[in-house]
Order: sequence, then structure tokens, then C-alpha cells
Amino acid sequence: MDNYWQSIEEYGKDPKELDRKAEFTEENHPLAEMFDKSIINAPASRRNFLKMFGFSIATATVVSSCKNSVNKAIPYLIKPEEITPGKATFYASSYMDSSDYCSILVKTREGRPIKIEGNTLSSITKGGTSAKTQASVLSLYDTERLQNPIAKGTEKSWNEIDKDIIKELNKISSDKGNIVLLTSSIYSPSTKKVIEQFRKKHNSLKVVNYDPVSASAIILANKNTFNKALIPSYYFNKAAVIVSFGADFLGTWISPIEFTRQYVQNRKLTNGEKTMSRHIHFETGMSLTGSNADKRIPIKPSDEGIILANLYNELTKITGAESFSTPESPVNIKEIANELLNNKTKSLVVSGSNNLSNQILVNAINNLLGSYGNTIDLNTPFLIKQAIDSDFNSLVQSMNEGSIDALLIYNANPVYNSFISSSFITGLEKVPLKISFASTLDETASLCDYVCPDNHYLESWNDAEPKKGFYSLMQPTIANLFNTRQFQESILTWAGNTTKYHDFIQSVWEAELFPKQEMPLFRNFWNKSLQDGIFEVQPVKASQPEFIDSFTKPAIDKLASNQNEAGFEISFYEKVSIGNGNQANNPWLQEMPDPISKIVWDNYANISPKQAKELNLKNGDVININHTIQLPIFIQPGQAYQTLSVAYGYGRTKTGKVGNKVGENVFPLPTIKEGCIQNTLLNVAVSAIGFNHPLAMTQTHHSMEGRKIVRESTLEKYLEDPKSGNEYHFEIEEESTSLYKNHPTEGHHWGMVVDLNSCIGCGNCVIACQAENNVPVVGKEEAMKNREMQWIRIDRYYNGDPENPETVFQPVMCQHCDNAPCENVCPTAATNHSSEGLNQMIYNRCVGTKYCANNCPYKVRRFNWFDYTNADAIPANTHDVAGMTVDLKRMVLNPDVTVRAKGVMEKCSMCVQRIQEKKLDAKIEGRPLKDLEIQTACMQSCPSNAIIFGDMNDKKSEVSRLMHNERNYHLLEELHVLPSVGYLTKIRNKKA
Amino acid sequence: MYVSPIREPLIKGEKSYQTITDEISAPIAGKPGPLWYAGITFSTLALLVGLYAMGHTVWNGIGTWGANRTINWGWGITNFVWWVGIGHAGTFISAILLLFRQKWRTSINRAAEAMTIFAVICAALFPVLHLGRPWLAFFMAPYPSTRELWINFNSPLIWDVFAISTYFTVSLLFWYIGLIPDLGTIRDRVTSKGKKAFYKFMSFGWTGSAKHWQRHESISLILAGLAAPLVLSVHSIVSMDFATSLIPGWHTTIFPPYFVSGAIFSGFAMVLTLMIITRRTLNLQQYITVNHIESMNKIIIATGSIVGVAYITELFMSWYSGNIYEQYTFLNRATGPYWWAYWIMMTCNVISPQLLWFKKLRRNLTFTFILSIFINIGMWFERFVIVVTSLHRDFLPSSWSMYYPSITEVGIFIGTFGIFFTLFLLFIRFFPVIAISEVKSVLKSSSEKFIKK
Amino acid sequence: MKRTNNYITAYFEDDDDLKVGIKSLLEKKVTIHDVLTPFAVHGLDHLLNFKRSRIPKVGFISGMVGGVSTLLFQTWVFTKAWPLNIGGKPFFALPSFIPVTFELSVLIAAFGMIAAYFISSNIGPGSKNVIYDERVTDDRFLIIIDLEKDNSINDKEKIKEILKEIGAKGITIKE
Amino acid sequence: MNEKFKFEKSQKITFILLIVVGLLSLTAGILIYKDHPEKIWSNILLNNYYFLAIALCGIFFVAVHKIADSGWQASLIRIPESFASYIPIAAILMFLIYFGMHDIYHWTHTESLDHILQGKTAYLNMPFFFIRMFIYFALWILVSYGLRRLSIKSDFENDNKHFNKSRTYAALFVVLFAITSSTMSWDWLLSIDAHWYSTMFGWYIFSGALVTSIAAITLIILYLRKKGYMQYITESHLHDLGKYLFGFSIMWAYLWFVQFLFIWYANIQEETVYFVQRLEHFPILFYANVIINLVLPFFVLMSRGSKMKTSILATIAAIILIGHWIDLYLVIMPGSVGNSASVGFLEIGLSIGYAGLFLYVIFNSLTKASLVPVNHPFLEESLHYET
Repeated sequence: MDNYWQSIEEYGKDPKELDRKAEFTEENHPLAEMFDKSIINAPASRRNFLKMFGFSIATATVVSSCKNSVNKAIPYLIKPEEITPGKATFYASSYMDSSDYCSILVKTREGRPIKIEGNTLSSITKGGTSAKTQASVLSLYDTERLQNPIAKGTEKSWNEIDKDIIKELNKISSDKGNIVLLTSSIYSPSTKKVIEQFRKKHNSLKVVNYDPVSASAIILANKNTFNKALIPSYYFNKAAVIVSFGADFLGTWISPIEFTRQYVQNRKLTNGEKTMSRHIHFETGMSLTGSNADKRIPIKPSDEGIILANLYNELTKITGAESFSTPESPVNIKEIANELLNNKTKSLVVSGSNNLSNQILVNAINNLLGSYGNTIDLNTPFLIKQAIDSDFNSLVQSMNEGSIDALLIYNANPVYNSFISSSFITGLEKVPLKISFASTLDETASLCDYVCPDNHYLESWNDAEPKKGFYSLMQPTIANLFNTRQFQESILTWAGNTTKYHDFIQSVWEAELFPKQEMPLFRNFWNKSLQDGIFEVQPVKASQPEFIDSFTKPAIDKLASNQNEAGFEISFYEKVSIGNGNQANNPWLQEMPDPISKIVWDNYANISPKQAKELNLKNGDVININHTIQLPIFIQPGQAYQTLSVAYGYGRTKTGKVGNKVGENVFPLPTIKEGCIQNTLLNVAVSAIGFNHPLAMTQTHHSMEGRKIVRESTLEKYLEDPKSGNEYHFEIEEESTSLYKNHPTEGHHWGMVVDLNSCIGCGNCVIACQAENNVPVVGKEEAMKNREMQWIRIDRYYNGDPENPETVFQPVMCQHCDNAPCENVCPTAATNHSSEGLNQMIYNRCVGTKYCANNCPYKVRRFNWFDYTNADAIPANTHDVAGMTVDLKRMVLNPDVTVRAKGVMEKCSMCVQRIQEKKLDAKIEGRPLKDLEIQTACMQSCPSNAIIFGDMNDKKSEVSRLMHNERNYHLLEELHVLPSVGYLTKIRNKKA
Repeated sequence: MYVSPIREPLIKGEKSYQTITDEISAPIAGKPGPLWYAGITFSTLALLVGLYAMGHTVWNGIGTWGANRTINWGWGITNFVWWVGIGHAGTFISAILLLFRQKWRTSINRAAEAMTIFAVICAALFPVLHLGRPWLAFFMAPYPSTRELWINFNSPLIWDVFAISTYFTVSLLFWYIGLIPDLGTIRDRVTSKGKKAFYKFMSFGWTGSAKHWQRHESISLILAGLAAPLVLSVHSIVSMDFATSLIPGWHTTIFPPYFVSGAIFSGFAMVLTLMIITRRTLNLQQYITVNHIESMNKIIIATGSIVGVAYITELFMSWYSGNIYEQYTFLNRATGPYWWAYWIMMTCNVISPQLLWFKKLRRNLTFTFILSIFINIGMWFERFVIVVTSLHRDFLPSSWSMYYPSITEVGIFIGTFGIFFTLFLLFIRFFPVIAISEVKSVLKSSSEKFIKK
Repeated sequence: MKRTNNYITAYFEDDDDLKVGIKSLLEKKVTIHDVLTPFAVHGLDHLLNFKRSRIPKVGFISGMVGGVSTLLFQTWVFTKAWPLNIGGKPFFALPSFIPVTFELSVLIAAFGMIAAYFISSNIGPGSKNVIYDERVTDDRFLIIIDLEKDNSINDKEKIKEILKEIGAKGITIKE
Repeated sequence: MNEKFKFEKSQKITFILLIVVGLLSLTAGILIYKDHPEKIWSNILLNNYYFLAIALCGIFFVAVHKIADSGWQASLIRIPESFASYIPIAAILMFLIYFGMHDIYHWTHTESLDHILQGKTAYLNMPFFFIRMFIYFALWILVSYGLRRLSIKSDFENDNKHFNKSRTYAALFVVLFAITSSTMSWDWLLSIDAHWYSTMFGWYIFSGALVTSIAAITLIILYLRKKGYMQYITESHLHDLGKYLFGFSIMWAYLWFVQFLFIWYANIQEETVYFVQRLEHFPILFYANVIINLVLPFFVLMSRGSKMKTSILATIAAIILIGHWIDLYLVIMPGSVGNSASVGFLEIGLSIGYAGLFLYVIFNSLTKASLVPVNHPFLEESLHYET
């Protein structure tokens, strides 16, 4: 890896041309305090001489004590207008990775994107992010990215490749050949227009949508029952009762960030709310959403339809509508039916199944409940998933028949993630022209003739309409790192259109969106939209559509005939971290502990404890599934008996050093039914092969052992007494004694409150923190030794019956104790207390006795066991499994945070760099700090607003208010370590 | 000095002052046997293994050990405490037994003290090696740095630095002060020029003047008086590395006296192991008699029982406390994943020494030898139990984990044995193993020859 | 006390004989310059009327100096030089200061005493004291009588006589 | 060598007078503190424990030296041996506590225990408490009387068989006391602050008792010497007793300090509560405790001369006796009486009474046998002892 552009400005400019006048002009530059003008301009007096002398000696000391010389630092000779060294610049943009969407702000430093934050202006994501969004900035610096276009295995220039492709395309068109664009669902209005441009030239172009994990059944069901092939909007915030059948809407289902915000809105109790939604969840494996439910019912995948049918019947019994004969339900749904009906128009039933009959029944049930027009909105559909699985099926058929002449593959990797991967490959061989736009040489691209690498989204212009009427823009935050070109520009070029895509988008927006608003000048509209990142038109009001009920009976009948499937059943799911595997080469995501299993760097077959006992299996024992695939098992409490769940997204072979050969690929396993991939596999044969594949878990003990760690109560009890479940806190407060007084804090006293009722355990904060604080990646081997480095972790505990336990999540970071046990024992005083109540680490003073970590009751301290960051002076000892120390990936490092060397302890600093930054801002502006102005990375990223940071000395701050909430307690408060972090008790909406 | 006739003689055989000199300095004057050569070869090999493992650790990082985010100390600190513990017998024998006027100490104090010093050297390696950045260990010294930052006097590790270095220095001085007259004896007996020059230098110009002897006696007594609380303080302070913390199983007030008695217990076990071999190979049976062995065994049973009482006190108090963390920790020790370590400790340290209530076994060399090795093992496991099982399941179950030692750690442990035995073998080759002058001073009161008269 | 070059040496082969011999020498007013023994003969210091050694006093004083200055130093570091909030403990954390204070008291006391011992006895690395008889460190108890310093008896032959009388062996006169 | 002690009339009258002082202040106390029975009972407990511990540690002194084959103390062994005769009296006095259990021990209020104390009821309950008490006393009396009987027997038969047999008794007592010294302090003292616990507690209390007992032995010997008895006790013996006082005072201070240090250091509220109360409400006694029991003996007894000088040794031994009374006061009173506890006529008077009783019993017992164990195998060593 030789030279990379350190910034946009460097790119393409000859250093000789650069003028040196404008260096360091910014008045409020943080370093300005050091270069006090009075010193620089002052005449040489003895005092000034001594000052400068002292400064140069100090500098010399600092420089000479730095063991690694910095030899690549190139200063700005001309300071770009919008860049101030040492100051971050934020750009509004959109994160789009196939069907994942998030409106974001990109934080750049000196021209490098280093962090993704949520955009609060978006009414879809409302400032929330997901782990995949947070981690996507690292994918920008992926060393596997193609650096040049490739034609038949060799790198070519764009001109050459364009010439060849245009020639071949033209030939196909003139021969009336078939051109197909295989793409993940496109919800960018401009891209659609670009494709139209292309179609003008090549009439035969057919677009086939392909989503590896599709929502076909929902779309088809709505087509059947409402004659509208779409995914409706769901309003979880309007639902008093939510019944979900395997829809992991907080984790992976359709629009999880949005749904999380909605869901949590109805579950917060911090502002005197008296109600909470009730959430009932049926599912096979333990999902993030299921683990948050008030009532969770493990079921076999094949039972879902039967239960739905019974629920339908139960509802009809009450409402008096027609009911149909069904097999008996394995679970009692009478009560659930009553609860739903008692909250008619305020209830919502969703299903994550991709089974058409199931989805039709869900629609029928929602119809009975009056959900349409209230909690479900067909007028504002989602556009992020449009694929119907059968379309891809027919494409593969045509390919195999030899009737496709050109295949353009954009944002799709069917060789890896399709259920008919092998016939796709044979079909592909029969396609004469195969063009891929993949940015890496992935499984599919490597089989294509031409690879025209697309930009990373942080290098691209684009727009998006994830939901009808909700537009957002994507803008580049860095110049192209490599010789890549946006897909849209390639298509435009091949269509003979020379417009730049940026201009193209502008013209689309001017024509289509500009009229939908009131600003008189397009320029202003465009700038405003670009600045905000979004543009939203007033949505059409939700209405009660007409329900076509003729599909209900056939659906129930079909279910009845599907009966009697015996044996194991597998349910396939997406992980919150890896999803469909697109970002499998992202080490942050690979090392993110799964919210439920807390496993990193693997997929596995979840199995119920009872089943494991019967089969005499322990964690990591490898089983053979249908003699086609071998997977280690993981004993997952709450997994339905006689089922397995396995995650998609693993077992990649051509994603790169990090993601290759992690886990097994299960995309080829499911089958298609009624045009929809089932995401389940019934009647599975399972056998142990007597081999153990150890799994790396960051948490290996799952019970609280009766300790008052996560305190909880029920809504009923809480309404009676807000202190319920938290009595111990008041007991401890009363008995609090100390042999010495606390040191007073000067000015601020930083603190944090985590609302355990809001926290859904998604783990997003873990990645946000990792990105913000340069937390190293350690790899599976180290993780297996319990040496993960993340500064914040989500503890997950089970309670009750292992076959269906209650789950609690608790984010734990450094508690910044005022009587910190870690500080006492450090021999070198490398960890001590700041005057603002922070427990601070002085990395260069740390010798690594690790006593602080031993004495930390929360075990939040992390140690650099090896040279993970290539920051120590000893050569040839770097321990870098994920290539995080190569120059390219180092561009993601936050320059405000020290990169820690081997042998040094580290831990959560409460983002002290952010605190200092905002304090400086306030100081420069001559005003006091505003409450909530400082946002730690975890707080900023949290989609459920569960984390609040602030000044406890400010009596009016939110954090002070919550600290005095009756639900507030401190973790392990009986130890009298006086933590600065508070937790609010978890309240469940259940009968005691 | 009158000695009661019922006391057993401490020196057997017909000894005169000259025979004492001759017999004790024989190994220095003569050529070592093949056993010695075999021993030094083995121990040097072990030492080299250790050096390699240490280099590996410093180069690649402490990650080469088995510790993790929950159990940040493993074998390293276990070995440290174990070696320091072993290094307690010598000074205990010389100092406390001197204060209590136990004459039987004269035959074993020299070797025991040497053992103390070597054990402390082995021990002191670990606190440095277990650092993340051992080359910065000097940060723990209170020197005026440009950062104007001193050290944290609140930290038990700082107390440790001072305690171990003081202990080492004072033990070394005490040992050497005692050695000076005997080195004089050797100086006056060796014939080769090189040896003569060596011992001349080492004996610091000792003449045997009555005035010097008076000062020698005086300083020995006062140093003993200082060393006695020092012995107690060192292992007390080592115990503070644990007891000042919050960790259940560590934070317990009984630790200092319990650690001290445990240290003396293990130290005596090691002295027994070594002395039983040494007396045989160097033909010192008449100086280190079965009576000596029995006396040491009595100390073993006393300290072992104190340790046993401490175990039971801890166990009872953990229940009595009503503190769920304490209760769980002790339950986990006995029944958790490391139950075997706990029961090895219990068997070796509490149950097996009870056999010493039988006089026959107390005086049986083979039995004593085996038992002493048992105790060494048991005391190692005691430290392992304290360090690892307390940490591996502390307050938040989410962070519980397991500890498995790495091959590097094992290598370093083997290396410390190499260092210990190399030094010990060199010591018995070049220094008088028994305090010649002190034995002479008790000859008339405690030798077979004179008692019979 | 330095010895002149004019002296007599004689030895005994038993400590009890030595004691008897010394007693009679002293009775006969012979000033004994020095007695060299292979081990610390009990009661010899009383016999020779040695003053109590001042080494314990040196030890006490140096120990106190060490202890007090260590305590003061720690206090200065934590309350004046750079008061750090460490775990919420008071700056003047007296209980924490005790261990180091104790250790350094002992260490400095030991150093003080040993320095006093070495200096007062003129022993130490590189010391070149005269070895009168190599068997003094083995089994001989040697008496040295300085002839010049002794004012009461100047007759070396008489001293020789006395020595013979009390059973001393190897009487040698050095001039 | 046979030396008989004569319990003089004047001594008897003095001791009885002391007992009367005690009884009077007890009566006055009962009348004045009608509403505060805990004050009366706590004082009784304090003195019960204080003098019982002196007696037990006296026997422990005998037993340890016996099994260690120690020679120097053979000539003075009759003094601590005589302490055995106080143990049955102490037993009777201790059983009186039965009537004051509710006033001293919070855990006896079984109707109002919190969950932590409920968890302790398996150990802290009245029947088991008294069963344990009975077992302790039964064993102590059995073994200590056995030791004394064998020792006296050997005066009449010049044979080492009694001595050898008494070694077994001594070993038995050491083992017994190793366990009961802790359990008795848990039962009678630690359970006053029923929530609080410290693993060190038993050893810390034991070390204090040992110093007290050695001070008592020293004082009695010095008194007898003054009266013309035991002239064979030389400076060397006194030096050794002084060294014991010095050494065990440091030992006590060490145990006291580390217990305080760890609790101070960790600052866990369930532990600090004990010291917070004592520091806040009894600061003078708290610091006096350390000064009297550590600083004074340390500096006074450090020099060799002061350990040999009768007047200094007697003064410091007397001060140590008071010092450890304060120590015990601080252990008991804040927990049982509360913050209002103070040292008044009752505290002082009752202790004087107990002292009178103790001395009467001991002196009476000393008349029963020679002050010199004439046939002790190490007697000669002891008589020729010099440092």
C-alpha cells in the first residue's frame, strides 16, 4: 500500500502550485491558544525568549519521546475553505446498502470521513443509526476494493473498457438480444431515470429486482388482498398491542431504525407516562425483537400459519365474521385475541414470514382489527424492498435457456446469496456479456467479463426515496480513493449521455421535486436539501382501503394441508451485525457481539437447551444438516424445541481477508414456494459428527445469579409505586456511609443515565464507540480468550425457564465512579479522577499492571494484550488479524483519540474529546454549555434514545432529572464506589 | 549456659571446633561430584527455557500469557506470591528464631537465608514481567520526572515495590553479615591463589576481633529485630495486593496474618525439601539432624494449622456475612469449575500436615520429604485459588470467564526453578552451607559430645 | 585503636581456657590489645569490659529519620506537589502512607547500622586487615598484647612468662 | 526451692473491698440506669470477657511454651497456671448474660430481623449460642485444670511422665483455643454489631487479649517479687516478658491497623459503618486506644534498659491493661449501648470489682501449690537463664 490521498484537496493537485499564504487563518483554531499572537509578534525579550525556549524544549521532548516518527504528515499549503485542521466537518448524506437505508451525517476530519452519525432531521430514522450504518465508514477503506476497472481479468482504463462495452452492448441491441439489469431494489428516483436513459438506447433492457432476503410475501399478499403490490408503512408508536410473528422489526425487518424509534416511543416512562404498549412475540429463534417482548412464545416455523389461522378464527368468533376450520393451535391464543380486540384500531399484527398464506392471514387479521388506516398505512409504502423472488427464478431459467445476452449486475451477489446459486452459475456461463458493478471482486463479479467498480457510497452522489414521499440525498465526502466510477455514471456513459450524475440528479429534482415545495429558487431548494440531507413531502393520509377477503379461506386451507411436518425445522434469519453478508469484510461488524448469543466471528445453528441435552451436544459441537452443511451448534435459551435457527450472511468466499471463510453459507438451503423464498427448511435431518468448533463468546454466563444487577418491575406495580423493583436503591442510599468526604467537582460533574426500558440491546452503540474511539479489532482467537476490546458492552441476562426465558439488556461502560477502586490501586497514578468527575486514563503513564482491571467491579477495563495497533516501538510483533493497521484503514482513525500501544490499559472515557470540543465551542462563543449539547458516541447513535449524558451539577439538566427519577439506581451500588452512571429500572407490561 | 538434659543434642558425633570447620568447608575445598554437575546442567537448561519465554513475553506482549479481561492476573502473580512465600522461611528462621533463642536454627539458617534470597529474586521477576510495558517499570519508582508526577502511594503495588526491595536488601545484608566470619574461615583455608583472592575480597577483611564480634552480635540481633516485623510486613503487604481490592475472595481482613503464616508454612516446606537433599549429598547428617527436621515439622504443623483455621474462618465468614458475592465466591471455590484447585489446596495444606501430630512421622525423613513437596504444591494452589477463582467469577456474571495458562507462562515458571536451583547449586559450591561460627558457638551447649560429659 | 608494631601474640585452643586466661591476665594488669576468636565467645565482652555497642542507637536514629522523612515526603507529594483525586481518597491518606513509611524506616535503619558497623570495625569490601593466624577462624583463640601502648608492663619477657603460666600456646613476639 | 505463697489477710481485705466497690457501683447503676438495662449488661459482658480472656490467654501462655520446649519461663509458670481457677467463675458470670441477651444482642429480637440477619439465624440463635458457650467452658475447664493438676502433681513425684502427659494437654489446649478464641469472639463480641463482619476479628481480639494477659502476668510477678517472693526471677526473665509485651503490642497494632486499613481503603459501606460510628462518636477513645496500646509500649519498651527496669515495666503493664480495656469497650459499647455510651462510675467501679474478684481467686489459687515447679525439667535452665 503506497500513497493514498490524505484529502480531496491533495488529489490531483501539484504541490508546487500550492500557495502558502492561507495557512492557519482560522481565528477559533484550538491550537491558536498555544500560538498566542502576543508571543509570536512580540519583540524578543528575555521573558519571551524563555517562553519560546521552554516551548521548544517541551516540543523537543515530546517529539523525541515519540518513538514512531511521523513521516507522512503533509500540511495544508492552501487551506480549503471548508476545512479547518483539528475541526470536524459534517456532511448530510444517506447510507444505502441494498435495502438498508439511513439518513446520516458524515463526520470528516481533514477531508477523511471518520464517523457516521444519525441525521435528526429525517422523519424516518430520526437521528438513529444501526450497527451496519455505523460500521459502513470502515468499508470505505476496505483494502479489498477494486482500484481499477477490470476487463476479462486485467485492469483497464475506463476509456478502453467503455469502448469495449459500448461496442458489445450495441451489437446485442442491434441483434435484438436481451439485456437484463439484475439489481437490488432501486429506490433512487434519479437512478431509475438513469436506467430509463439506458433503456432508450437499449430497448430490450429488463430490470430484475433481486433482494437476498426479500419481502415478496408481503408485497404479494397486499397485491392479493388490496390489489396493491407494496410494503405498507407500519406505525408501532400508534399500536397499544403489538403481536409479531417472527418479524424482527427492531433488528432486521424492513426498516428497523425507524421501527425502533416508533416502538420505544410507546415504552418510555421517563416523563410521567402511564401507559406502555404491550408486545407479544411468536418466533422460532430468539431474536432481538423477541427478547424485548413482554410475552414471547417460541414456536416451530410450520406452526406459524396454524396459529395465525386460529387467531383469525378466534377474532371472528368475537367479531362475528366467518370462520374456517383449522387444525388445532399449539398455543392458546384466546387471551391474545381478546387483548387485540380490546385495542381495536390500536393494535398491530406483523409477520416476518415470507410465506404468502401467512401474510394473507396477517392482512385478514389486521383488517378485522381495523389496523389499516391506523397502525398500517398503505398510502405511504416502503420502496426499499421491491423484489419478488420468482422474478429471479425466471431470470435464472432464461439464462440457462440461453436467452439472455447481456447481464448487468448491480448491487447483487447471487452467486453467493441466492437459493439457486449453482444454476445461476451455470446460467451465467451461457450469458455472453456479463458486467458487474461490484466494488470488490466478489463471488459474482469474479465470474463476470467486466467489472466496473462502483464508488463507495461515501464517494458518491445519489438520491433515495426509501418511503414514498420521503426523499434524501447522498453526497460524496471524499474524492474517489481509487479509479472507480459510480454505477449511474457508467450507465449514463453507455447510454451515450455525457451529463455528470450530480447534474443529472439536480435536473431530476428540479423537474420532479422542486414543484412539490414552496421555495422560489431551485438553487436554494437544492442547497437546503443537500444541507439537510432530506426532503419530505406531506404524506398522503392513511386511509382504510377495501379488503378483498376471498384469499383468506384458500390460505387457511393451504395451511391445513401443510400439516404433519415432523422432525427438525430450520429458520433462517439475518444477524443485526452481518445482515445479508454485504459487509462481511467489515471487521467491526464481524467482531460485534451478536445481541442475543454474544458470539463474534461466526454463524452457528441455535438449538434449544432441552434438545441439546437430548442429543448430548455442547456448544460448538458440529452437526451435519441434511448431509449438505456442517455447522457448530449453540445452545440458545428460548429457541423453540425441535428447531434450529441459522444466520444468513456468513461463509463468504470472495469478500476479502476478514470475511472469507467465517461461518457457513446457508443461502442455498431454503426453498421457494408461491414465488417466495421461505427462509425455513422443514423436515431436516441432523446428526452430530463428533467434532467441536469452538465459538467465541463475549459473555459466557447468562444468569444474574439472583443479584440486583438489572432491576425490573411490571407496569402494574410501577403505576402503584414508581419505586417498585428499585427498593434496594433506597435501602442503600439510606445506609450510605463513608470514611471520607467526596472531593467536590469543579463546575461540571459528568454523568450518564441508561434507561433499561428503552434499551433494546441492538449493540449499535458498541460500533459507534469503536469507530469514535479507535478501538482495535482483535479477531476470533483473542475474542475466544475473552480479550475483546470494545469499550461499551451490552450485558444480556436470561431469567426463568431456559426454554423460554425473559431477557434483559444492560449496556455497561466505565461507570466513572467517584470512589473509583481502579484509581486507588494504580501504582503510577495513570488512572485518576478529573475535576469534572471523569475517571481518566493517562495512556503514556500506564505500565500495564492490570490491577485496575482486576479491581474494577464492572470489568469494563480493556487491555492491549498485544500490539493490536502497530503503535509500539518493537518491530514484528503486530497482532492485526483484520488488517486494521494498514495505511488505508488507518484513515478511519479519529485523530482526537490516542491510538493505544501494546501493554496499555484503556476504557470508556465518556468521549472526553467530545466534551472538550463542545466546551471549547461554548467558550469561543462565550456562552454556557447547553444541556444535551455534548453527545457521547453511544448516546448519539442510540436509535432508542436510551442513553442520556450530561452535567449532574446542572440541576436542570436531563441527566440530573433522570438521576432523581424513582427508577434510577446504580449498578453494584452496595459497594459504595459512587458511579456516575445511573440505570433506570426495566418495566415489563405483563401481569405479575 | 545450662541446658536441660532432656533436650536432644543438636550436633551429633564427636565434634571439635576443627572438625566443624573441616566438615562444613569440605564441599568448597573439594571437587564437586557428578550429581552436582548433573544438577547444574538441568537447572541451567531450565533457566534458558525461562529466558526464552521471558524474551517472548516482553517482545510480543503479555498476550502470550493466558490472562484476559476478567482474570488479569494468572500464573504470573500466583508464582510471584508463591516464590515470595518461600522466601519467608530464611529470614523467619534467622530473625524470629534468633529472637526466641532457638538454637536449632544455627544449622539451617544459612542455607535457608540463601534460599530466601534466591526465592525473592525469582519472585521479583514476575511483577516486572507481568507488566504490559516492563521497560517502563521504573515509572513505579519515586523519581523527580519532567512530568512532575510522582507515584501513587495509595497503591498496594507501590507498597509492594518498597516492601520487596527492602526485604530483599535487608535479607541480603543480614545474610551477608552472617557470612562474613565464615568467609574469613574459608579464606584462611583455601590454598589456590585465585580462590584466596576471591574469599579475601568477599570476607571484607574479617579478623575475628572480640570488638568486631561484639558489634557483629549486636547488629545481628538488631537486624533480626528489624527483620522480624519485616518478614511479617512483606507478606502482609503482598496480601494487600488482594485485600485492599473490592473483589470477593480478595477483600478480606484476615489476609495479612494468614498470608504470613502461609508463607512461613511454604517456606519451611521448601527448606525441608532442600535440606533433606543437601544434608545427604554434602554429608551433613550430624549437623542437620532428625531433631532439626522435627523442629521444622513442628513449625509446619503450627503454621499449617493457622492457615487451616484461616481457611475455615474465611469460609464461615463468607456465609456469616450475608453478602451474596462473598457467599457465591466461596461456594464457587469449592464447587465451581476450579473445584479441583480448591481441594488440592485443602488436602495438601490442611489435611496432610495433620499427620505430623504423630511423632513417628515427624521424624521420618522420607515422609517429611514427600509431605514438603505436597505442601509446596498445595501452597501454589492456594495462591492460584485466590488469584484465579476469585477473579473468574466476581460481581457481574456477564464478565465471568475462565483462565487457562499458556505454554509461555509455564516456560517462565520452569525458568524460575532454573534460576533458583542454579543459584542454590552455586551457593553450596562456593559458600559454607552451615553457619560455621554459629555452630561452634553452640557446640558446648548442644553437641552430643559435650552433653554426654 | 591502632596497634603498634611491637606486640606479642599467643593462643588458646578452647574458649573456656581463653576466658580463664584473660581473667588472670587482667588480674595481673596486663592490657590486652585484642582477642581474636573463631566465634562469638559468650561473655567475652563483659570480661574485656567493652562498652555496650552503640549500633542499636544508630539503628534507632536512622530508622526514625527514614520513617519521618518518608512520611513527610509522601505527605508533600499528595498535598503540595500535585494533589490528585485518586479514588476519592483524601489527599492526606495517612493509612496508605504507613506501609511505605515502615519499609523505609527499616531499610534506612539497616543501612545506617551496617554503615556504622563497617566503618567502626574497618571492615568492608577491599578492607586490608592483618591476619595474625589463619587458624583464628578455625579453632584458635588468639590474644594480642601491644607492647608499646602498654604502660603498666614494659617487660615483654614478663608478659611471656605470664602467658606461659596461664597455659597459652604459640607465644610469639613481633618487633 | 519450694516456695509457698501466703495469702495475707490485708490482701484479702483489699480484694474484698474492691469487690464491694464493684457491687456498689453495680447496684447504683441498676438504680440509675433503670431504663437502660443494656448499659448494665454491656458492662457485665465487657468485664466477663476481659477477665476471662486474661485467664484463657494465661493458660495459652503455659500451653504454648510447653509444646515449644521453652526453658526460660519454667520458673514463673505457676502464675499463669493459677489463672485456670478463674475460668469456672467466669463461666458462671458469663451464663448470667442469659438474662441480658435482648439488651445486648440485636439478633435475639427474632421478630424484627431484616433479611441479612434472618440469613444468620442458623448460627445466631439463643439455644445454639448457649450450647456453644457450654461447650467452650466445659472444654476449657477440663483441659486447663488437667494442665494445672499435672503440673502440681509433678512437684511430688520427680518423674517426667507428668510433664510429658501435660504436653498432650498443652497441644490439646492450643488446638482448642485456636478455634474457640475466634468463635468466642464472634459469638460474644462480633454478633453485637450483627450486620458487620470481618474475618480478622477473632485474631485481632485474641492478640489484644494475649497482650492483656501478659501484662497481668508481669504485674503479678512484679508484685510478688516486691513482696519478697520469686527472687529467682531475674532481669533476664523480666526482659523477656518486656519483649513479649513489646512484641505482642506491635502484633495487636498490626492486626488492628490492617483491619482498619482494608476497610478504610475499600470504603464499602457495609464495612465502614463500624468505624464510622466509632470515629464519629468516640473519637477520643478511638485515638487513645492506638496511642496507649501501640505508641506508648513501642517507644517505652524499645530500649533494653526499660524492659529490665521494674518500675517502668510495671507502669507500662498497668497502662496496657487499661488500654485494652478501652479497646474492648470500643468493640462492645457502640454496638450494644449506642452512641450515648460513656465511661462513668459504673464502668470504672464494676471493673474494679471484677479485678478484685479475679485477684482474689488467683491469689487464693497460688496458695495451693509451690510458686516454683520444683521438678520441672527445664527449671534449671530457667534459673540459669540470662539474655
